[in-house]
Amino acid sequence: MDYDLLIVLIPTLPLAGFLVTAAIGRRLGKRAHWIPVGAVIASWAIAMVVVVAAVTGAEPFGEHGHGVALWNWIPAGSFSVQAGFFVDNLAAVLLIVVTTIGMLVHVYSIGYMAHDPGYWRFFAYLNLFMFSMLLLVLGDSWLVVFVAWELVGLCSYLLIGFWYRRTSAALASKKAFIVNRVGDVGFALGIIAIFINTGTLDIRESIGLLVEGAASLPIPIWIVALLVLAGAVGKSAQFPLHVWLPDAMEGPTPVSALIHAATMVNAGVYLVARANLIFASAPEVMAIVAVIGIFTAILAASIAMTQVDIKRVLAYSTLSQLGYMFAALGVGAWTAAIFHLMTHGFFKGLLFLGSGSVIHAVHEEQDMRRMGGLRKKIPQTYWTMLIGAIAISGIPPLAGFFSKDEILGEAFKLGFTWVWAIGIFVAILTAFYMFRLIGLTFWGESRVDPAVEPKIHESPAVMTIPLWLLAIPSVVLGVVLTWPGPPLGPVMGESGVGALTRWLEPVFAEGLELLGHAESEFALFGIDGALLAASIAVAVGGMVAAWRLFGVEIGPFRGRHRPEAVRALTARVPFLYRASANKWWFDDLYHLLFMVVGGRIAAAAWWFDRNVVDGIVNGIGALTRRTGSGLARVQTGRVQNYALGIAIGLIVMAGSYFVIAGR
Amino acid sequence: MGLADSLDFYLVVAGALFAIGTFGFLARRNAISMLMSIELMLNAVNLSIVAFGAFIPSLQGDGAVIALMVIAVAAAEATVGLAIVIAIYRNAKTPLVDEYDHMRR
Amino acid sequence: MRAWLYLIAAAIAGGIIATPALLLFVLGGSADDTLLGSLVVLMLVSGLAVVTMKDIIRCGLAMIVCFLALAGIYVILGAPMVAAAQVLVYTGAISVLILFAIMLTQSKAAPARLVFQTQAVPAAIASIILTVLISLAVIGTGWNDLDHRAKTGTEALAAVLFDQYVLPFEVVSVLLLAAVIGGVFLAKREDVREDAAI
Amino acid sequence: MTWSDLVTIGPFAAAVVLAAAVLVVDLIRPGARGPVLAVSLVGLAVIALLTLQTGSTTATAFDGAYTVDALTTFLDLLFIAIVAMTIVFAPDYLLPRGLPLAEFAVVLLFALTGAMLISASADLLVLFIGLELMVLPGYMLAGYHKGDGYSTEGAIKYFLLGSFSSAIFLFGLAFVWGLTGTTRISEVSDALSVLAAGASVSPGLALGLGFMSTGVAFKIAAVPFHYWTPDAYQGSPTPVTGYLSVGPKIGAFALILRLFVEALGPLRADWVQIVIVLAVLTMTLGNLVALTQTNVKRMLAYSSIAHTGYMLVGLAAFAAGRLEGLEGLLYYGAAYSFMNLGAFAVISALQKRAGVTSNLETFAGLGRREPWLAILMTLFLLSLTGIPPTAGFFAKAYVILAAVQASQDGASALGTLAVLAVLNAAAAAFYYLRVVVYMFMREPQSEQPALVHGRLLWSGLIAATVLTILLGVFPGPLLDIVGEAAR
Amino acid sequence: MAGLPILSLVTFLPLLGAIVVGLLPARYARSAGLAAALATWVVSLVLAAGFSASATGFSFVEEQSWIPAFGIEYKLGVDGLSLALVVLTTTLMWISILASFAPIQTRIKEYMISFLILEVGMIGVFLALDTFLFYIFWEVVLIPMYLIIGIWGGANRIYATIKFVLYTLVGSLLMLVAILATAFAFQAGHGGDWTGAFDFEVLRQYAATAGFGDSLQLLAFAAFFLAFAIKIPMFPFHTWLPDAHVEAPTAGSVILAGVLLKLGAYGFIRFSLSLYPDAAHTYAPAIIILSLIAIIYGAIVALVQPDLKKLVAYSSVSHMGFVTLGIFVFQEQGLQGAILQMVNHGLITGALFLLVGVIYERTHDRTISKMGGLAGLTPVYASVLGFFVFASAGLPGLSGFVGEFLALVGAFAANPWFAAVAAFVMILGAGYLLWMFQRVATGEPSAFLLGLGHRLTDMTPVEVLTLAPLAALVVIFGLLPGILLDLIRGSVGTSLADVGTGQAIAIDPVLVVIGLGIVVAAVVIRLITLRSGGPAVETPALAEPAS
Repeated sequence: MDYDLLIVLIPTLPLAGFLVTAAIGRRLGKRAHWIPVGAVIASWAIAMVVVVAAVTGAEPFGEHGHGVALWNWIPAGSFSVQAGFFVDNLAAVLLIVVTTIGMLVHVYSIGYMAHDPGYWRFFAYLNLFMFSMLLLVLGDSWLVVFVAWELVGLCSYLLIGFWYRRTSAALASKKAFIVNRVGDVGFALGIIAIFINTGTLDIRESIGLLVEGAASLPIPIWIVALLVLAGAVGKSAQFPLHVWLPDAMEGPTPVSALIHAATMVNAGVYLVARANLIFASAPEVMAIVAVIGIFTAILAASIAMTQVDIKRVLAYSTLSQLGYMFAALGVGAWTAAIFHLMTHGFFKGLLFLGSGSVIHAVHEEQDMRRMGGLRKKIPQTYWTMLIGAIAISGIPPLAGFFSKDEILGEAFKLGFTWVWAIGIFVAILTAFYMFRLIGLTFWGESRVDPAVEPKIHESPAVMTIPLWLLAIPSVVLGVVLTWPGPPLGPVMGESGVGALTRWLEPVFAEGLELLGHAESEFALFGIDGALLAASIAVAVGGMVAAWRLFGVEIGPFRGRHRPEAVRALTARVPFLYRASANKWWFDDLYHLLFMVVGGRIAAAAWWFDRNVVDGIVNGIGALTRRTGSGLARVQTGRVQNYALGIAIGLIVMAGSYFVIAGR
Repeated sequence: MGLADSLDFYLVVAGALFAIGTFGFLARRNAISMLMSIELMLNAVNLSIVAFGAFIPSLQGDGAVIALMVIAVAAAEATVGLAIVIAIYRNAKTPLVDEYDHMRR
Repeated sequence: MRAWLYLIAAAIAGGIIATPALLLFVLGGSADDTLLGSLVVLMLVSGLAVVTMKDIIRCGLAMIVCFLALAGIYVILGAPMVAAAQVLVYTGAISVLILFAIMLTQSKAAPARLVFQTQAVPAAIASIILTVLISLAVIGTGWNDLDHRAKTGTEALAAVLFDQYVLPFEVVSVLLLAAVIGGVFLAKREDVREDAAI
Repeated sequence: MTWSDLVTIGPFAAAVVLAAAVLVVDLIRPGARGPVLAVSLVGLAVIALLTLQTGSTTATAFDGAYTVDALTTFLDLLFIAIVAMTIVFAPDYLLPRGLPLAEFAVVLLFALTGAMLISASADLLVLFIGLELMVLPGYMLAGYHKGDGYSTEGAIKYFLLGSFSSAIFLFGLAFVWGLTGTTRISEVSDALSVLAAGASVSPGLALGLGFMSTGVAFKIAAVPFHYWTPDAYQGSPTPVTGYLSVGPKIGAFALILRLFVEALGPLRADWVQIVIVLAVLTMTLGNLVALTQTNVKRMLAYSSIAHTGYMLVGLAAFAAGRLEGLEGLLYYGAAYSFMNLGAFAVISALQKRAGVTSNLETFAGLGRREPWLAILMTLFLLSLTGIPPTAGFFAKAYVILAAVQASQDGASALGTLAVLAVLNAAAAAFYYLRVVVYMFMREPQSEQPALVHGRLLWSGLIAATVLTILLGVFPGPLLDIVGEAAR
Repeated sequence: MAGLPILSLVTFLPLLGAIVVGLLPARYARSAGLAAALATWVVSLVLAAGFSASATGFSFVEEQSWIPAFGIEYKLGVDGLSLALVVLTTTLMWISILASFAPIQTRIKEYMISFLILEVGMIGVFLALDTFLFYIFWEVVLIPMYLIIGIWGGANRIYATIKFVLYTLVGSLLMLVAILATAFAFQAGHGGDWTGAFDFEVLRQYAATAGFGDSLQLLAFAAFFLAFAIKIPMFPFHTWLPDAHVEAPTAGSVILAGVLLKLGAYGFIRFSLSLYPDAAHTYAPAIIILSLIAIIYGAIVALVQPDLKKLVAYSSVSHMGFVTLGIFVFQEQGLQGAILQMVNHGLITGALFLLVGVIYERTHDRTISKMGGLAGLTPVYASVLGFFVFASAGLPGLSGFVGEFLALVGAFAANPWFAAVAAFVMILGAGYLLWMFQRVATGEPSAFLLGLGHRLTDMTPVEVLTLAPLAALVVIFGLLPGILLDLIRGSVGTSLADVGTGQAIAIDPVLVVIGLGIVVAAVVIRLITLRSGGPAVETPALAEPAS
């Protein structure tokens, strides 16, 4: 089987879908979705074939993957960029997430966007995004990755601002792009630094050269690592560049699910994992990664507690989960990070699509204070979202539990106790705000606008089916990927560890050596057991706390929403409450710094341009003319004055001749 | 030796006359006075030329000839000048040159 | 009554001219020196009169005096031909021409008004400086001259004129012709359309 | 005087005869302009041929008072061209104002004789008389529109100051005679080289130099002896202005070539410094004041002052030891004559309708009313600015090249001069282009019917245009000529 | 193509066209002008087809003695660099002539003639191999543009056009002095023989072997620099540009930004580097600093422009900063990036000016604050605008990116801080472009636009036709920059060989301090004057002010 062709097809199909739809979509009207959706499904199928081949190490992939060279993109002398794709197990794992969720979101959108005038445009953009994201995953040259990096940014811009008539959407999209650009600058410089250091832009080759020559590089490797990290931080919305993601919720919900939960925001994590060797050879930067990650995690979680917009809660939860992943990357638990990336991709995608279904049901209402009691009205959405919530809260045996616990466990075992401690605390918050969300949305009595109340209805199958399809992995994925023994073991090949670990082993082995991380044996009745218990405990704790305040209606558990208690609680910690509600004032701070002050500076520069730079130019002109008119005064029109002038000239002339002759 | 035999004397006198003419030209307002001043200057020059002719060996005779030429030239100038004066007097109705200042700057 | 004034004026003038002459004579200068001295004084004084006197007609007359004195000096310088030409051309032609022009252009108002330009003082200073400059230059220069004046006889003159200077001599005639033609055109009254535009 | 003498001065004599002939023609057929034009133009052509014929060989006549060499030929031809063009441009302006053409032509031809005499004179007395013969007609021409206050005012200013400067010049000349004891240029320079070889220049000589420089500087309208120029140019009838701005100027430069370059050649080191100073003052003041003018004739007067400055740059470069300077000067003279005459021809064409001023407003919307005139005017102005590919550009480049060379020979002042020259050129662009602005970018205040211009005028304009472009695009031939003339 | 003087043909074909236009009655002016431009375009394409990238030195050289007295020749020749720019010129030329069909209604004949003569000058500049000839073409460019701005320009056109001409003249005239000085230095070095004193190739050889004297190099380079820096324009010689752009008619702006600004950069690469290598190295750090200032400063100032054209104009200053930066780091990538940036800037900025023109045709207004919601009213226009906005913001995959990135690589090699500062513009650029796009295209339609009613139509087919080729090229050069890179490889190699590859440049921190000092001073002064009521400037908004 010609894998090269297949690999090339994976991204090109969506691209073709985009081009065709962009060209003729307008005329297709309501049928516009067929081509894009078809393209994505096809590319999913192919991707799966490739993935299986890759993870089973079939030829030509083998241990370390297989590359496809296309054309020499930039043949600038020594600086030559080979456009090409590369699939190894890491890429394969990402392929699973991207194509699967992408496909489901496409299907879901058929229903969700059904009544939107920009129907065709939406699908075109989605396809373009799929292409860019797949390019990002598959690119084998830093510059190709950078291209994809910017393209996904573009798509994000286009999709956030999809409803361009809404100024808020336009502003949000612009904010997203520019904030991302901040990170991209770092990334670009990092790429250049890599080129200066190694003279190549091929990812594997350059990393190899960097690591072996780490001691003697023109540009120290930690700088390279930092610059690359900047890109990752921007794309994955980590502190301090986290401000764009919540606003990005202005986009249609499928977009939030696909781009801002499941795929694009993971690019940062993917990038760091790709460059794990670079980071491994710059331990201090690793520490920074960990700090950034865990800080973002707690920051976002704290904000999520008080948000009332259902999508913003999810957005902040995404931030905080990404924070987990970065923390994992920081401590060197790369496999765990990728693991969480996968599971989170699925259940967060599920949650977002669910919230979309809710919003759809209550007619574009996003404020949870005007929801409640929807459990009966939209049961399928309710159940799927409940699954998602449990998954993210880390209740075994759902997916979230495994991945999150692995991160925390690894952190603890690798000696990053502080990361673990904070992580545990964040876990409480996570469970809390998730069930706050569930409670406010589905349980208790309805607070929905009476006018809308009667019209509430469950979403069509085209939307609910994807929900269920996402719910399944949210439940089982954790087990599947970590289960060592039968029945899964044989399928995935025998060995003590879970499938994912084994897949990623070739990718991360070298890095782990560099870090000196030994693969510790799993001890259920030892340290791991304790950690397990701890995570479960905090998850349950958070859940219960939420139930006490916001009510619960699962089988035996019954409780009702107690606003007064909530008010009492917030009254107890007024500062924390306001801080959380105002997102710790980051937006205001940035607005002051960059918009107000920056605007002033720009205005000053312009003033300088008009009055100083141009002023000098015009000044010279004016001066010349004034001198001219001054000299013109000599021309009095009276002969005698002229004659006197001549006489004086004569005297001076004769005098100067005397002087000259005298010498 | 006496004054009559010193070239310098004649030249200084010529210079003085020339200066007088210059003064007149600069100071008088009447067109014709200015004309006369110029004549004075030309005569000053003539004086010096003739003096040279008398004292510089190689200019023996030449001086006189040159002087004659200069006289002729002066005559020509005077003719033209007076003609112009008359012409402008017809237009401006005044012989005072410093009132012909319609063109300036 | 006026006649008296003229007489007094003449007396003063004569005195001015006579004194230096007498002085020279007393100091034992040659006859030439004496004559020259008085002529020079006469010339300069009348020259000054030309540029300073109020009534322009008198200026004209003073100019004639000045030119005659100059002619005298020419004679002393041994250039009788030039002297003759001087008398003929200047006193004969140019001065008369100028006097006519004066007659033609004297509007009654003119003499009444200020004679001197406002810049008379700077003019005076300038001309004084000029005199000084010239004198210095003259005195500072060693002229490779004989200490006696050479007389130029008529035939010598003619020889030079028609040998070396034949071309200028002829050209001068052209010059005069041109001057006459132009002068006539400009001076003759015609009714040409007034056109204030430039 | 011998027959060979007559042959040698043939062109000059012919010019005199022509002047007389035109006079006679006018006596026979008073006021008829056809014959006058025919006679004078044909005559000029004949003279040109004569000049070429005699100019082929260098010869001297009147025992060294008159000499014909390549320089003479070049200058004479230039003068003849200038006069011919002036005569061609004149009728359209004179006739509507009831001014006779015959006297105009005659006087102009006398001026021509004077200029030719200058260019050929090997004797300082001849030089002086030639100068007078050139400028006296100039005075008359300036006042030619005798009924017009401005014309006569310009004339009397020109005349008074002119004769004042002549007197000064002559005084200086007298001193030179006295010191060298001769009037023959060659002998003068020999005597001076002896003097210069010896101790420092004697005060008398210095005085003479001073007076002569002043006189000459006045004739070429160099600052600070330029005062007469704006008034005389503005006042004179436009065709006359055109002539005055080139004829006497080139003549005066011819005088400089004969007097300073040849006779006073040995004293170069002394007068070059004066020339440099004059050049700077002249360029700068001319341009700066021109910036503020609203009357195009007056503006062009100031611009002509500036151009004098550029030519002086060439002279300075020559004095600093670069023959290219002299070539540049001659080239500049030729180029300048044609473009400037062209520009003034356009103005006088516009003033065909009596009462039309030469203020900028006259040019408003000319691009609409008379596109061809406007385009030609633009060409001449661009050439005056020095925009390639026009004669003006190449001329400027030439003198600047000479200056640069001289500066690299060590006369560093010349380098500064070159830079100043180009900066001046840039400033000059402002006022030249302002006319273009009026012609193409402003609407006319009053919509007047377009004038019909004589075929003669057009032919003259075309000639000027062709020359202006040719000298810019194919400078080769003229370069050889000036190269020949310069040595 | 043997024997056929194709370079002269491509150079003077427009002149022929101009004459034809002049002779034909005015109603044919449009079609004749377009025909001439298209013909020239075709010829230039034929030339490109016949050109072999592998050829070293110049191809199709035409040599004809012109002014033997000074060894001045009529010499044309083409190499990769000039070929690229010539084709860019011919392409933009017919596009802008096509784009002026509707807008230009008065004196269409003169308009076409000016444009065609302008084309002669521009092509000539790129092809001339004789410094004197080069100068002549250089000046020939001036006058038509002067007329184009002055006659068909906006309200304040006369001020703008005079400023443009005078500013340019000051520089170019000094360049003339430098050219003559160089020629003479050569002649003096060859025993007074003028032969080849203006021949670029000979001079190059001389510079490479004997080399010109230091003082001459320093002075001549300075003179050339002034001329080119004004044309590009580099900070602080840029202030004529906004005025000229704002007043010029659309097509004028297109050519101005698309080609005229390139003349300066071309001059740097062709003449300054090859003839005065030592001086180039001496001046390089200063020039790099100026370029960096231009890059950042231009972007910052663009941020607050209330007028669409001014915004694009200042963005040109910023973009051209990359060109000079790339040139003067003397690195292969830098130079390649600079050249790519020249071409791409020509395409993208040209397109942006066309787009501004399109909207101006309908609204007769360019004030950003009056726009809004065009995406809803004129979707095609909005999307095309968006496309070029992102192209200009250097989105990878479009042509703008490659040039900038290569320039950055070169700069990084010289000194990482250069790249760091320059890369900062990725943010600012996105800032002013997206902010502009957001204010113009998104949100609810503004009252002003709604007031236009049916007059606010979407793009006409002709307008699409003018922009489609540019968009296509932007994509092609974005995906296959190799086309250009292969073309210019030879030129880049020679220029670098002449000037010598640059070493890492250390910048004296004092300079940096001074620079920052100036900026701070400006800000302070501004803030002071702000209190005394300076003109209110719209400050950008990333997000709605936080609640």
